[in-house]
Amino acid sequence: MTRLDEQATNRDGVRRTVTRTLVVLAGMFAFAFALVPLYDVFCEVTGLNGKTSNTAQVLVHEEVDTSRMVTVQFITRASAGLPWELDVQTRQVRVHPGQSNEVFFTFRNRGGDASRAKAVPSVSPSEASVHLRKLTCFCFQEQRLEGGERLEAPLVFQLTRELPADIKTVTLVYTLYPVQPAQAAVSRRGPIKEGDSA
Amino acid sequence: MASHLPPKPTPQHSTATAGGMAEAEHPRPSGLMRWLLTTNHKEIGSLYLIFSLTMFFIGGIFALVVRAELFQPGLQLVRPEFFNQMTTMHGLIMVFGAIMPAFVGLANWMVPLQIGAPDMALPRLNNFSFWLLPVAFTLLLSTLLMPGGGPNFGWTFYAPLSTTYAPPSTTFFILSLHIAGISSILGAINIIATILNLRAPGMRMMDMPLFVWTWLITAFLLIAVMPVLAGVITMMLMDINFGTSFFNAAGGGDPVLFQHLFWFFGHPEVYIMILPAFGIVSAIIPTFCRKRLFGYASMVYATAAIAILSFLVWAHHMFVVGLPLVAELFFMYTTMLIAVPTGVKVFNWVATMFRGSISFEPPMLFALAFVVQFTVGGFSGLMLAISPADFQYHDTYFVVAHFHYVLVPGALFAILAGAYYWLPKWTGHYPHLRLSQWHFWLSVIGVNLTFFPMHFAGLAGMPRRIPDYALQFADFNLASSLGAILFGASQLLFVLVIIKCVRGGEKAPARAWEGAEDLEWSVPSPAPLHTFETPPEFHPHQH
Amino acid sequence: MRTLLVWMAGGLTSAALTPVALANGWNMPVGVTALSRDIYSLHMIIFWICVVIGVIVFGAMFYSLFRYRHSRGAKAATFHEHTSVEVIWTAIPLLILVGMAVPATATLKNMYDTSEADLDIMVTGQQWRWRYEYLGEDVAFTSNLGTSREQISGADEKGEHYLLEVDEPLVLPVGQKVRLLLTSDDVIHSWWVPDLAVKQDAIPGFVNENWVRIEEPGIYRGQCAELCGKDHAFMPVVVEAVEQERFDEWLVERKQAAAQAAAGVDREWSMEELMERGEQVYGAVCASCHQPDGSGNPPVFPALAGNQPMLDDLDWHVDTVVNGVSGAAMPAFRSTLNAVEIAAVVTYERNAWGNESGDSVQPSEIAERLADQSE
Amino acid sequence: MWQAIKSVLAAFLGVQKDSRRREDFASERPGIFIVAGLLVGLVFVVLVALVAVMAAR
Repeated sequence: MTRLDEQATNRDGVRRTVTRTLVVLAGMFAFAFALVPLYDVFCEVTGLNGKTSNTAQVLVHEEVDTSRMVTVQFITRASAGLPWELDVQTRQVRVHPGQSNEVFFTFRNRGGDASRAKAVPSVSPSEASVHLRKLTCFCFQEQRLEGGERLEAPLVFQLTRELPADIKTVTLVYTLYPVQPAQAAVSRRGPIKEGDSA
Repeated sequence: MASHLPPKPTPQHSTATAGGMAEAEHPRPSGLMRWLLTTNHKEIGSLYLIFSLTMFFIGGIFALVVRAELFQPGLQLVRPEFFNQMTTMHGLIMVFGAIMPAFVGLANWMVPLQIGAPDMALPRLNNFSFWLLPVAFTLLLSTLLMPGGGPNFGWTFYAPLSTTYAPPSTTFFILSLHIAGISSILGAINIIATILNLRAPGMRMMDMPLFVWTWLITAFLLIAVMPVLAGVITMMLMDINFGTSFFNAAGGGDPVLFQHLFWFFGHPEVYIMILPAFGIVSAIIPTFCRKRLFGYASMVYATAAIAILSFLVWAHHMFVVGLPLVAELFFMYTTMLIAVPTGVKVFNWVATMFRGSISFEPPMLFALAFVVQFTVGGFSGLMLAISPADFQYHDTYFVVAHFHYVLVPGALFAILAGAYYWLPKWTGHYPHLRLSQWHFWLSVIGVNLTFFPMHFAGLAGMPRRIPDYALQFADFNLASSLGAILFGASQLLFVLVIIKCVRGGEKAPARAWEGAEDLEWSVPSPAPLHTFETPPEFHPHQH
Repeated sequence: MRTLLVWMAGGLTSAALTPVALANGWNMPVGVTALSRDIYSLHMIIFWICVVIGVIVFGAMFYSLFRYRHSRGAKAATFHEHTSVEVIWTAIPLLILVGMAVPATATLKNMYDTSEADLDIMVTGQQWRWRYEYLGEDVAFTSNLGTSREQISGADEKGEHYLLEVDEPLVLPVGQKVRLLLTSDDVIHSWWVPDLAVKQDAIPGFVNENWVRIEEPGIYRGQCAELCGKDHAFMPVVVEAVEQERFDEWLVERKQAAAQAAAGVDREWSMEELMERGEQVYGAVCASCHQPDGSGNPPVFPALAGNQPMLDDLDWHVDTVVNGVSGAAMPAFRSTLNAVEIAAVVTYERNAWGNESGDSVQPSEIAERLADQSE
Repeated sequence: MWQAIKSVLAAFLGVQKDSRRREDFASERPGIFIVAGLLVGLVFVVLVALVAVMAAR
């Protein structure tokens, strides 16, 4: 091999290496963004962060497990910057897994003007969130209330029979957040695809 | 082992220059333009090293502001909001401005010399990736003067403190981190291309010195995780400026997602800052033991194993965010497993010393101190891996002690060891022996006085990142602050050593250290601007 | 070899210091719960494992450094690998780690078992205070830093529990399993009491849980452990553990006190009364951001002194205090302060530091607003 | 492929016969080692995860 040949091999080699690393680089950048939906899916499957499904689920037709009772607590909070109140009519219910239940929540806009808000749910312990199926929930969409308006909205839910036996209390917290016009326009999350809801 | 490898067919060289990448033909500009436009790996290496030393002192001054405020309980010198900017800036500058560029600088200087290449594979890109750094850090430092101050959310910039609740300058912080990240990526590409393509004929992968090996693996880590960091800060930028809600619970996002993404980058980043240090120490210890490195192959494998495991342990930084039990267990187990390859490295270094012929020149002193103190940092790392105990350690000064042990008497000492080891090659003179020894001993005392008491402060219950603390932590903090002043001041000796070494001193021969065997010692000291234009003859035995 | 001797001396000194390190105040507290003792023993086991490994490895290293010195004429051996030795020193640490993982796993499972709690407490982090709600008991209050500004600045002498004292501690019954539900109104905080071995992040929009069963009555102090902004150092956690009967009494007292505080709502308050009460409230909840002199810290915390838009619009002012500002550090005080306090602080802000609006807001007006809200 | 997997497993432990290593590094097909590495890595992750799930019960 002459010196020129070697130079040529080197240059080809360098070009090949650079191309490959650039491909990996682009791949990893895309991967970082892919991690966001992947995380959502992962959370939905495992209940990692205690979020619940964003769309209505179907009641699983199964027998009610009368052998045990689970306490479901409801906590409501309203965040800063919103003259709204969110209250739950029943703070705590005792249910059998498999049984479907209805609980009513009250929204009240105490401000003078119309505004919009959305209730964001969180379940603790997070493992329970995959076993909490919501058939109807005000949390699926944002609410718009005129100044002084009041709204009663139901939550219909079911705890599946697969709920681990060591979970005896499930706490469901709703935090009411204001929806800013800008945020609504460019929100990253449209309705999340619901793969396993049926 | 490597010596038994069948030699590659060695190409014949008919003419002088072989690399073909050096650009000696053009007349070289002089003065400032020479440095601005240089594409020579040695000059760029020097630029990186000088830049990193400058950043080390700036970051050090920030650390001293922090330590001065913590000297006594009570608020004396700075307001809490400025204190938070100081801790944040100290972290960012030391990680991205001092340690990483120092390693890139050493790689620029030494990788071509150690593999017998005439220059880096992509010299012009090399120049560009260096000059991005001063831009990035000027921008980062300028945020301190902006209304609302600079970044004040810690170097881990957890959302939503760094998004919804961040000062207005955060957009500039993101921009500067993007630029620094691009610089790291370009540097990594260049190093990979150089190592894979420009080795001296006859040098196989398993013949490469360990510094080259560890840097190759580090560069792959950089390629893999810097884009993730870029992705995370881009999402932050969008949350702040474009109304998205990646990390904002109000819009359906999740602040914990930020931590997962950040540490998916952040944990490999930790190894980016320590693997090249392993390489440096693995070069120095055999030299001054006059004995080949014990277990070369297992060193390479252990480095690779650490690199791979580093992608599987990220959530051990998040044991108290409320992970499910299974996740806690998974990350606890993988984290404990990392101790195995790390232990192998330490055992190999000790076995290299066993039945060697050991002398204690300044590079060796720093390398030995590295082994001991890095291992201390490793021990506290092992303790932190135990998830239940981490509920007590997390976010306390115990953690601060741990990662400073790994990074200061660890990574930084390895960089200093490397500097003392290669200074004769860079300048042609040995560093002043007495001054070097003073520098070493004062640094060792200072660093341990600074960081050892932090273990106790953390265990006793002192959280990190606080400008004021309860009275029972006062003694520990007093000791730490005194140690920090000693350590900071003794680094001025290092500058003195370098200046003296550049200007004169005992002349060094090509093989400056008796037991040194890698290729860089076959070129004259100081190394001429252009080396290995004819590929050297490589005898596979040399590391 | 003088260098070496110094090394050895250093090693010996640190070894000699180890027992000191185990003395009180230098080590992790043993704590007052079964879990905190388990965690403490895990901590000590792994610590001693590290010490033993360290003694062996550093012993071998310093022996080599001493025995095989070049200056003593040592000749280097030529070996550079030894498969069986390498296998052994890979396998032994692996076994130690497996041995360590077993008790750690058991403790962790125990920590995660929050079932069958006797009492549920909702803990909410706010910049920079903690809010506690006793679920099902109708008792809720905010716990602020109790240390005075003068102590922090050095004008006053620092007290024994400097920075670890609050105006109202979390009171818990001993012997009961208390479940803590943690969340945050703004940024991430972390609720930590070393003696209880509970540290858990409070994350906005999400709920975490942890539990504690305290065995001994006493006062246990801790701090926020996650950087949460400027006053991260100034939001301590204080837990007062009392016997069950005392706890029941306390609950009753607490409810009475809340009723009393709300009692003044109906009467007319004079300007002086409002200003006096307002100054107290301002000092406790507002001054850390808006500064005692109302100068604020723009752009994050606006100045209140001379803030013309605020002075021009009373309704907006009240609304901001009651409902807070979304996505900013200003929390909603509707659930933290009662009507008297809100009326007083708004009045104070409109008439202090050279603000001369002359407006005063009566508690009854605020009460109307709030009642409307929570009827 | 089986050979490659065995070599990767040996690399995980950091111990390998000289002769075997010489053969591996003489191999002209690095791709197979990368695939084997990914495969063994995946198995490793699943294994640790399984242990964690079992332990959590």
